[in-house]
Amino acid sequence: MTRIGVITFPGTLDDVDAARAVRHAGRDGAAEAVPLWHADADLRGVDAVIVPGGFSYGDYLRAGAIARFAPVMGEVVRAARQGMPVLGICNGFQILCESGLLPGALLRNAGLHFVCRDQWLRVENNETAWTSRYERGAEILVPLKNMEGRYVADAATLDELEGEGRVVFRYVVDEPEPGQAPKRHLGADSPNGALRHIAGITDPTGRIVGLMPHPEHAIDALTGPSDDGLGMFLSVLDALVAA
Amino acid sequence: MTGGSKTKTIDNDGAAAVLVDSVEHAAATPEHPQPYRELGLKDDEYARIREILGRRPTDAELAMYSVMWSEHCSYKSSKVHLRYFGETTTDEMKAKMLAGIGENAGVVDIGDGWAVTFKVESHNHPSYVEPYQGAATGVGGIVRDILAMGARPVAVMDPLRFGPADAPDTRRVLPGVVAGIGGYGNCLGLPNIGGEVVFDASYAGNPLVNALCVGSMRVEDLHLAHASGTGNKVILFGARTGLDGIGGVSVLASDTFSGDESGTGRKKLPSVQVGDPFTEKVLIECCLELFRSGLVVGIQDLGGAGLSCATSELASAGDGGMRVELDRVPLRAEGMTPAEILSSESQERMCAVVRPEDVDAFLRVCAKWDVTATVIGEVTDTGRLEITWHGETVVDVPPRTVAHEGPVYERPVERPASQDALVADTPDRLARPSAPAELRETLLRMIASPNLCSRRWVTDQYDRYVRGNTVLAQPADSGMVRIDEETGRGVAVSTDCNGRYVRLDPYTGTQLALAEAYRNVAVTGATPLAVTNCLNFGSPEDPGVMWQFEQAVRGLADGCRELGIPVTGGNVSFYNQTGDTAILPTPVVGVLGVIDDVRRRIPTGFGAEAGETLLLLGE
Amino acid sequence: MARVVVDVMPKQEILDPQGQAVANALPRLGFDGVTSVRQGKHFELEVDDSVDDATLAKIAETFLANPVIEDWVVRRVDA
Amino acid sequence: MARVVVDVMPKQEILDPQGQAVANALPRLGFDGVTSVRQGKHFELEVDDSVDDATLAKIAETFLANPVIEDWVVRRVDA
Ligand SMILES: Nc1ncnc2c1ncn2[C@@H]1O[C@H](COP(=O)(O)OP(=O)(O)O)[C@@H](O)[C@H]1O
Repeated sequence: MTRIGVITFPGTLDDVDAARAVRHAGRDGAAEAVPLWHADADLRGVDAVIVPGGFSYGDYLRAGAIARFAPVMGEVVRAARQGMPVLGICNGFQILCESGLLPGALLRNAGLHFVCRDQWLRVENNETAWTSRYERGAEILVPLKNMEGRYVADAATLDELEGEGRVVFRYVVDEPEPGQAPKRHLGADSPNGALRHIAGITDPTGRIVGLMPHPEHAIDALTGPSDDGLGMFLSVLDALVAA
Repeated sequence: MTGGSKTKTIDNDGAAAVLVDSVEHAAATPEHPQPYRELGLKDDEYARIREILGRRPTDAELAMYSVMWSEHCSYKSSKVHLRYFGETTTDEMKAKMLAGIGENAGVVDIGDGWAVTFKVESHNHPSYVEPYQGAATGVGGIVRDILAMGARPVAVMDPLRFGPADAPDTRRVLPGVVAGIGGYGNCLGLPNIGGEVVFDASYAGNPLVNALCVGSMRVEDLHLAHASGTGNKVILFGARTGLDGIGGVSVLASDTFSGDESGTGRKKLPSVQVGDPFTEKVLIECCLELFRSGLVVGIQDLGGAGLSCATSELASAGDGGMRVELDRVPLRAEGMTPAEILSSESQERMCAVVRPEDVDAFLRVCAKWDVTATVIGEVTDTGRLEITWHGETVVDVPPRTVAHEGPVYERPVERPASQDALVADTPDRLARPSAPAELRETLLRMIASPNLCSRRWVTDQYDRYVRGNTVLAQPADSGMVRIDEETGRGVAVSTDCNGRYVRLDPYTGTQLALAEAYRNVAVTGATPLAVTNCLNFGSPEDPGVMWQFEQAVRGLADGCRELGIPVTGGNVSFYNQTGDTAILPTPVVGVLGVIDDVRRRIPTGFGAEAGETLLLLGE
Repeated sequence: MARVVVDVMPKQEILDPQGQAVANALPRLGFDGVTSVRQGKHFELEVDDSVDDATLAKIAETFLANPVIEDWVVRRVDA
Repeated sequence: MARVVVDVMPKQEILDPQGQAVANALPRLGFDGVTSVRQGKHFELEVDDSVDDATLAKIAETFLANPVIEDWVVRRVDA
């Protein structure tokens, strides 16, 4: 059985949701969600790690700034460098950037408010450990909810990301022709001012992925806007079984 | 201190010297003048305290009585009316009620061994002074109330009222309030599943910020606030106690009343508190682990009136008394006096009663969550609440006299003479659109009006997805959350109130609020079970306002009896007025319903499939 | 043209959860000897020479800070 | 015991919507002549005398600021 670790820091919120998403993806008993505690420098033998959303340590200094120093993160960085698949969602993405596993940083939304809405994303890269179940160019609908979601990096880094195909998800943003209505209804304007509308990126190996929107909140149309997010969790199970 | 009396100076761990007005000292200085009026006590109330104690109160006792006997804590003007809720609740209505009025929050049995607790509370005035922090700490307070019942908080809602949308002050208040509710609730990981935004000129200097929280638990995990079992320990845990949110009590240490040069002489302390949602989130998880481990005998949150309230309520609900060593309370500021410590409304604190053999395990759980926890006292069999400060007794009172036996007023009630004219002024004299162009214009004006337009600017700032159990949130008529993932059992909640209807006819207007919330719950497919309320009114000293209040309570209670669901709790907020002008009477009514499988919910809207038949029910 | 700095800090008696979070984290990161941290806001303004000190004080008092919970200091610095 | 101030500012090339929001609001409130505003963080630390400048720089560089997006300045002030 595939074991996927889900980290809980003080202030983590979406750990229950990430664990549920793993259970949904592994319905037939193929996967188990393993709780990991911030203070333990121990990954409990898991095959992959999810750093979930929330407000670790209140996000008081900078989102992710304090969590990156937690004992468990030392192990995550070590394992990631050896090829373990790691997914950072929202606060998890911020933590992966702060800890240097992914380039760039996430700043306060350009609108200065917390934004919670259903957001269309375009899958730009389906060759990562977490996105193989999607078709390239597919558009998926998942919740976005954060205060610090504006992805920034210097121009050289952005060009490198683009050049190597490491932008995994982009916000679908319609910039309508004057006098024309935007094509899509939900989240058609830029939700946070992210540079080049970047919603998620990967490291050069395609095994470490971070994104701001919440695929774990889109696994069942009963409690989310769609079940489009489930593909990410199914993808990693495929990747681990194939390995 | 004036009057040539001697006070003892005690060194507080090497910090600034603090003057301590002990019980002994109070007994010896009966004539010592006390600033009870500045603390909001009337002459006869002060006289009653002296009678209860057989001496003058100490500074610390005076601080306790004054906050606990305030309108906010003692319900002194509303008590006689609120009794009507109890009188009209039949046994049949009580069948599913596990805890009702008088507890921190009402609890109902929703079946399959699940219980749900819910309550609304106001944080109106603080939100006007400091919109962000006022609203944030409003959410924090109601969440702790729910937690103290033994439940996991699972959702919040926020009925809001503001002045005109285009008024400059609304531009200050509204964004701050919304950001504060979002900032706190989002960080706690509680989905916001609904609320209201209403604009009316009467709320211009007095916005209403009501916050509702829903919690769930297994029936057997219900915790009630009581301190029983002599020898059990009292543990204060969570944030440290500081000088913020002390408000009026600072007069006890003000220049005027500590004429002694060495007095701390604090001038003006901020009555605003700053919330720390991260600390609260950790406190929630810590409490839930303590409950699960069976380490809690009784528990109480610290809200308004801080330790004064928690200690006196825990003690009077128990079977004995309580002794507290106040100098053990972890402080954030230097040189705090006992009165200040007892009155501080510092947020994110809880107080638990724990068996002596469980104390170590309790402290271990707190340490795991990095939550500061301190044994501050124990349950006694004396029937008295005794509080010491470095060995000196500064409080020695019968706890019930503080917590429950405060003054009760029968305020004058009078239907205002102007009411007839108001009612006679019907909409009949308004011009009606008739031509299509007029209709079109009216419709456009209506959908663009602040009271009817989209609420997305507000609701987009609230996380409605967290915890993955939200089945309905905006723009649905009720919020709905799944409680049991296996069976799909869940609850729906709606809050409503149209203050203009209530102003016209408080009795029927309140029934309309109840009926609307009831319908909003029913249309989702849930069965209404219980009612909570937040009664926002003007000054109780105005007989016209008291009439509105009395009528509203009667209307709500009679309506509930008619519908067969009980009022399980609520909150009264008086003095909502600007100058002499009261707000529209605003009894916000919340109805909670149960649905045995949320997959069978009925979403809002129609037209999903072609060929649907549209039926109109009712007249 | 002048450069003006405004520092806005939570009042001493007011809880400062942000500063506290930093203070608590430092020893865990191996930095000892920091006994207290308070966190506030730092504004850098470019202002015309026509803007006098009284106006700057008013901007700080009524807008950049909330005097109910915060203190502020205005300082002109050399550009 | 020493008092140390650390100011952390968004790098020049990084968009600062908070500062911009302040700059845009000022004329509406009747304050003219403020041509630019940038907003950052201000930390006040109390540190033991054992904490040297190199350590302070490290605290700022590795923790209080994120050098990808922010610049920082450390200053000792008289207590
Ligand atoms: N302050 C608020 N917080 C959260 N949700 C809100 C708030 N105000 C309105 N809503 C939600 O927005 C939706 C539309 O609100 P409203 O226009 O008041 O609806 P209605 O008039 O049908 O009651 C509802 O789902 C309501 O719960």
